[in-house]
Amino acid sequence: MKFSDQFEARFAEMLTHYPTKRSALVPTLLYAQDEVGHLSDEVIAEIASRVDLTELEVRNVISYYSMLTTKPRGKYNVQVCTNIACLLRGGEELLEHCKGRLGIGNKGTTQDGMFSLEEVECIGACSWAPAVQVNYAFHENLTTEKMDKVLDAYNEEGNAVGKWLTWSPIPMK
Amino acid sequence: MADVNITVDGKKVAAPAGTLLIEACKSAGIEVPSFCYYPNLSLQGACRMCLVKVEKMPKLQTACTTVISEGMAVSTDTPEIHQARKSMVEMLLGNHPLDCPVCDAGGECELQDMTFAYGAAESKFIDIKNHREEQQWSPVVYFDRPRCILCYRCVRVCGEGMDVWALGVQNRGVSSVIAPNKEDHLECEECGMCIDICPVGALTSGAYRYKTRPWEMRHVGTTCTHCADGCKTTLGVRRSDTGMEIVRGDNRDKSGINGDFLCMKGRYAFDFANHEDRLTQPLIRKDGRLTPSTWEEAFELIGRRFKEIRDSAGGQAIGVVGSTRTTNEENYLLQKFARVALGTNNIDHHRTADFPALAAALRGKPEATASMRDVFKAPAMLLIGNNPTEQHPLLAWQIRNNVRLHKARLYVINSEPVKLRRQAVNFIQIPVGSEGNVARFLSGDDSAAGSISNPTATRDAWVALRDKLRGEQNLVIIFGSEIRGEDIASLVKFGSAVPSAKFVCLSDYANSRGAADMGLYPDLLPGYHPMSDAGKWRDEWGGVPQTPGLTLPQMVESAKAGNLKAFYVVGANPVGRLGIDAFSFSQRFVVVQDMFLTETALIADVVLPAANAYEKSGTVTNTCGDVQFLQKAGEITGAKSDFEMTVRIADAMGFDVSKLVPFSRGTHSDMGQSRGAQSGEVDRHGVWLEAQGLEPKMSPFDPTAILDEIQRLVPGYGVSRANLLAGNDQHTTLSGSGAGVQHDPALIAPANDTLFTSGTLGRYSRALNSVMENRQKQPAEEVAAD
Amino acid sequence: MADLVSHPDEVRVVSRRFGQGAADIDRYLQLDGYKAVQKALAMQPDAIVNLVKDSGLRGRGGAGFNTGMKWSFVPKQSAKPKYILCNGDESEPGTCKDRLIFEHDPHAVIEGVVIAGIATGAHAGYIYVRGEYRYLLEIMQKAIKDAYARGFLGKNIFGSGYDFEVYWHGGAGAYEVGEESALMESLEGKRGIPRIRPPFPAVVGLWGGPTVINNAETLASVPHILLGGAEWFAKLGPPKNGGTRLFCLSGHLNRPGVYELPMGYNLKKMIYNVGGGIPNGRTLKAVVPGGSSCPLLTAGEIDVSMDFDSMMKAGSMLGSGGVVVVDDSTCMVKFALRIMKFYRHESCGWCIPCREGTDWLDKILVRFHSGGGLRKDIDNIQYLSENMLGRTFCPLGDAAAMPTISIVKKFRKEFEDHLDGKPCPFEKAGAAELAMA
Amino acid sequence: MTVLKNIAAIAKGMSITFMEMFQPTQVENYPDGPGPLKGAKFQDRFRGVHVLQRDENGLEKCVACFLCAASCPSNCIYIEAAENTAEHRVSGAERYARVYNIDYNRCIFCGYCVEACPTDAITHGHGFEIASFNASGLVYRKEQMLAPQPAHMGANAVFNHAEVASGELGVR
Repeated sequence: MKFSDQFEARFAEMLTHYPTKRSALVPTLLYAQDEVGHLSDEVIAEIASRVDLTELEVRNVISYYSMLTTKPRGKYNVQVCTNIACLLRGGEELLEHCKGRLGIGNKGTTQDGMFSLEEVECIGACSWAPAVQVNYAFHENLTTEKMDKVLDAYNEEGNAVGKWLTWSPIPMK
Repeated sequence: MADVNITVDGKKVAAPAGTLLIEACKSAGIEVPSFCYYPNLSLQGACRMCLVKVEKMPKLQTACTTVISEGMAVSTDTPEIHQARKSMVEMLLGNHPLDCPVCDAGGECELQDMTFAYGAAESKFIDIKNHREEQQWSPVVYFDRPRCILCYRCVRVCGEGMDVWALGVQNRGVSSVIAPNKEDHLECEECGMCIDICPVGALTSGAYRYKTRPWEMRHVGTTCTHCADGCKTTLGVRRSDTGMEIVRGDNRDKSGINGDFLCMKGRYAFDFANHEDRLTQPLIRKDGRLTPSTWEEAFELIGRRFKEIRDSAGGQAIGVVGSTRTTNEENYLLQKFARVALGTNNIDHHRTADFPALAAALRGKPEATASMRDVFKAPAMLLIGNNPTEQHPLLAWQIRNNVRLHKARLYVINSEPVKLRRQAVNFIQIPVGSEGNVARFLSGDDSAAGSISNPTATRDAWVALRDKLRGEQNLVIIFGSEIRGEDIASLVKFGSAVPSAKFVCLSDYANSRGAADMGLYPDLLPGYHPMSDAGKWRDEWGGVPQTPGLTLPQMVESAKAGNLKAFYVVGANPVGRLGIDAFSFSQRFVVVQDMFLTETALIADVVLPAANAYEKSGTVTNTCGDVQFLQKAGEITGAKSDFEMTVRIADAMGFDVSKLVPFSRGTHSDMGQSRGAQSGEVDRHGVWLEAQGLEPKMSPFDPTAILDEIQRLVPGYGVSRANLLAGNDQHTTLSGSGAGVQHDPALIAPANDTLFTSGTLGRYSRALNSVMENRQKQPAEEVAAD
Repeated sequence: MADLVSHPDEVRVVSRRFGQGAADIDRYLQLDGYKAVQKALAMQPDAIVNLVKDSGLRGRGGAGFNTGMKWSFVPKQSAKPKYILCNGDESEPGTCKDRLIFEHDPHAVIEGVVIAGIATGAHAGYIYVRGEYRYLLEIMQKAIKDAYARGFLGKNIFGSGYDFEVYWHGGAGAYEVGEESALMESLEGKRGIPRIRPPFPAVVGLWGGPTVINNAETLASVPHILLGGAEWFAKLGPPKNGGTRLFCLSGHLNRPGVYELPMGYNLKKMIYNVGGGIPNGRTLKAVVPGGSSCPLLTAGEIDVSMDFDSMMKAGSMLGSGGVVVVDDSTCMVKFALRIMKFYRHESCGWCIPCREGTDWLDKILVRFHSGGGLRKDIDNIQYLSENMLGRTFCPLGDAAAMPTISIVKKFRKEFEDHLDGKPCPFEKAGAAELAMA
Repeated sequence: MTVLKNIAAIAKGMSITFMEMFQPTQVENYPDGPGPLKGAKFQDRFRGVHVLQRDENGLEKCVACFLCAASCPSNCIYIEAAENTAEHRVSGAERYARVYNIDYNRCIFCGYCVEACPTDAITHGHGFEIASFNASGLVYRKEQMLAPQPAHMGANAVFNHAEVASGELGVR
């Protein structure tokens, strides 16, 4: 199992943060997911051995956190908030719009593997509702028109990067 | 520790400081309900059933997480609390399927009890219940998620209790689910503790599921017949068209030396008793073929031949092999039969540990053996050799939990990285076969250090360890059969340097210890009494052959040479297990008593179908020397107990059986009263007589008649009969009398059973076989535990 | 990213440096950054604790416990190392204040952590940033790196001989982890299941060591207290409710946004002056005063001062400062349903009332809103919520129950309007409204 | 005078006799009546030989929960349970009764079993002609008590009580 040098550096740094190895588990899993796209059995086995845990332990933790997934997702994970603040300002309509626009349902992924759609709980953009998070990027004060522009932009970017069927890692600053 | 005083529902209660409120209430006879709280497991506070009102606390508190403090005032049945309990049950029942009529737990389900106790009879829930399909996790473990109430008992008992950590919790919220370590199946020790501890019917046993209902069974408390730990087990027995059927094994009342615990074998491997290969009628070899016959014909033939041979060639022309699974009474009777009726000392058994050497070494200090309970209480334990996790599951459980709950110190010295090293404060790996040197080194012979030292365990480390051990109090020294003869003596020598150290010698079969205690040795009488001064035995039996007899290998030689003319094998399989030369017996008269047609039975001239441990009563002694009672569950086949068969053979030989079995002893005076009890009414008088061992023994087939003699003659067995019959374990002392004897260490052949094998018996258990096949299918990964 | 707003009534303390590039350490130093730490290093630990006590600073996470008091519970001597833990797992619906603090003033949080450390004798601190806030985690990582580079962190900080380490830690999406003991579990790499208390974190916390856990906003205000003094800070708000507070105005408002207003600011003014009132000539129906877990206030109840004690009296809570304004085009059944959906999704599943209760309530409300409601359901909703209240393992159960109870009590009529298979009376109006948005 | 009075009395008595002579008979025409019940008539509540019911799919309703056996005061019900498999499905639930015997030597027709049954699997039929010279024949097996396939599955349900009663089900 090969991770990027950046990942390795960050993992090594994180181990120095805590008295116990497993404390680094949650952030490590998230960074690994950013690189691989999802937490495959291979990744789980690798990380389990790195932090001296059984695979069961790691799976228990993964299944608890809603951002961690063991199933492949699209290149751009469109997370639409429909919690109260966004609900009041059209979050649900935005979600419906995305469903229609992308032709997929909640937790679905487009044929070309470009987008997947997810209805999420409050993402902390209440004062700028309705808001959407694409991977880690926030898009706020949206309307259906603005949403289309956002999606178009990502579509272009994705095409530019090309071969999006294979996951390309989310850059780590 | 000074007691803390609290008030519960206006009742004064005193309990040691640090006691949990829920336990304090229990001690005062006030029941506080709970699902997730389980004694000796970590606290959860998850089920919220044990909410009680503690004065000066705004909210209701969970009694299972509250430690009592001086002057605490608690109320456990206010309307508020009742409402709280009711609503908890209501919410649980929201998603819990109402399939009690088919659920295995129905009738002994804690959720049912709670519902009855705390109401919520009519449900407010009208929406669709969440459903998940049932999963099979292993041949013996099934999981039905909808029934699960997430009390996490299974997760904890698997991890904390068994140290296997094969179960976990996944997802969150209402979709939380108990998950096995291999995603869709389990890879574990298959102990079934999770099933036993499940308060509802979420985890069910592959052996028992959908067979019957709890109230339909007779629950017979008896002793497990597999390994030498002697777990107490409750057999669920019910009649079936085939006669009696054992459908379940568990330790229902959580009593005895094993408390909650049972291993794979104890929980599922009773099924050999129902196996269709069981022999049901005697077989006699007629023109080369074993053909069914009648009991009379068989006994007549055996009696005649034995008599002929004894009268013509003398008793030494007959060899007897005893069993390590038959009861003490049967073993005692067998050697008495050999010595008195056949007039031979040619008696031996499958030896799996050197008890005579230990007895000899412990001469003069009879209190120096540890009981299974001592192992759980000891502040420190030393384990040399063996792998209890595989071969002595209960012992391993006791050790683990002693370490976990009492912070006991465990020292492990082994040639393998055994799993118990994970509980050890100090683990040293040594070369295979050098356990003896360890014993010698510990006893002070520093020359032995060389062979066991290595870079990881230097000479100094060994010396340090020895000093540390000498400093321990009440050290329990547990050693496997790797240590024999002289080495045991030196180990005992070391032990005498440690204040009040105790010993456990590990043997392999259910009654290996009993067989040894009952004197199934050619040169030892019961209680390791040397032949040389047969004293009281001669008086008791009227004559005992003086010269020591032949060991099993010697019998084979003698048979080859043609001197041994008859061979009487009781519940043993020397051909299969000890690889003795079958051919050397082919021309001799061989009688075998067994449940199945074993390798040995195949060469026999007469094969008598024997009853197993679940089909007869008697006593057995576990490897620690704890005597326990075997309760007859019922009869499956037409087999007879070995006891009866031996007596019938003696009778057929024209021997006066009353000389063999001292029956018609006891008191006759009040027979009328003993019979006076109406059906269902307890015959108190009869019970009292039995407890005193005074009940009339009217039949020569009554084992208690022999038990009287054992208790009278065999040192250490003078235990309370009342306790024995009540199903309590009684520790016997072990101490040789007269000059001990040294045996050839080569005579000891360890069984090397695993968690899933059990000598010849294991081959006939579907449960064990299915589990082993299942494991072979999977890739050879390590269990999550290790 | 998130755009800033301002209003004359604002009293900028925590938000003083917002929009001034204070994320850059040099800029931060110009805006008298890291002065407070140096001041703290010169003070006696007890003095700092008392100062914070006197300032009347109360936990900004929601419970509103006196911060100085919390610090004083940490034992002086401890065999195990002590820790400071900054709770930046902001997930309460309606709340988006910590986000701005991390984005515009990360060093203030670091400074607060260090001061808390000095006050309690701890030598390590962790800043837990919510997983979704990845860009903020990166800002925080840089800030910490810079601070180390300047010798503000690590061994012998500011040459004082005092050692203090600060580490970042990222979450992965779990509301429950905002609960302090669950936060510790999560930091230790486990499932975010709350711990049994007692023992309390101040005595047995992270890896068994005494631990102080404070909200990011709380810690960000500490430096200002040290510089401005206790009485100045206390004076900003009413008695026992010192200082200012970041209020996140959202929902049906003309000028939603995060405003820093003094404690005890009047809610009505907040909505109509600061927030610019209700758009589209709609009228106010209800207000969520402090994040989704607070009981709602009706239009008639909003003339209250926004501080912990008065809100208690008004039968609600100040909570996390997330003020969500709801106008009369909104279906309160739908609103209650959405809140319950959230708690059902975020319940950790540990205890029965929360796990089963939220699921059950969610099912009823879904059925109810889609026209399948029965009259007895209304009482059942209340019955279930009331039986969850105060009986769960952690406050999440209460958080789910309280708004639900208040909605059923205060808007029972709307529930009854859904009965007898009638469609939701608001669907139409609501849709139109939102199309305009 | 008295003679006349006596004659009158006799005449009155005989008149009743003659009157009754021409009334239609009131007794039921059992056993010469029509139909499988041979003219016998029953109240619906009559508790006769048990019938083990089937569900609309023709599967047995009995899931072998043993509650009837548990509630039976004369302990005359014997059950052996077994697990349904995909290939061999007998009842709707996971478990079914492999053996279900009622010993009519002991049954007192108290109806407790019917009360106890959670799936309405066991009911009282109207069968009553169970007298026999052979007591061992009075232990009825499941097959004897089981209702036939429901009408829409090609059986005439009307007769099942009688068939059960006359034990002909096995015979046919």
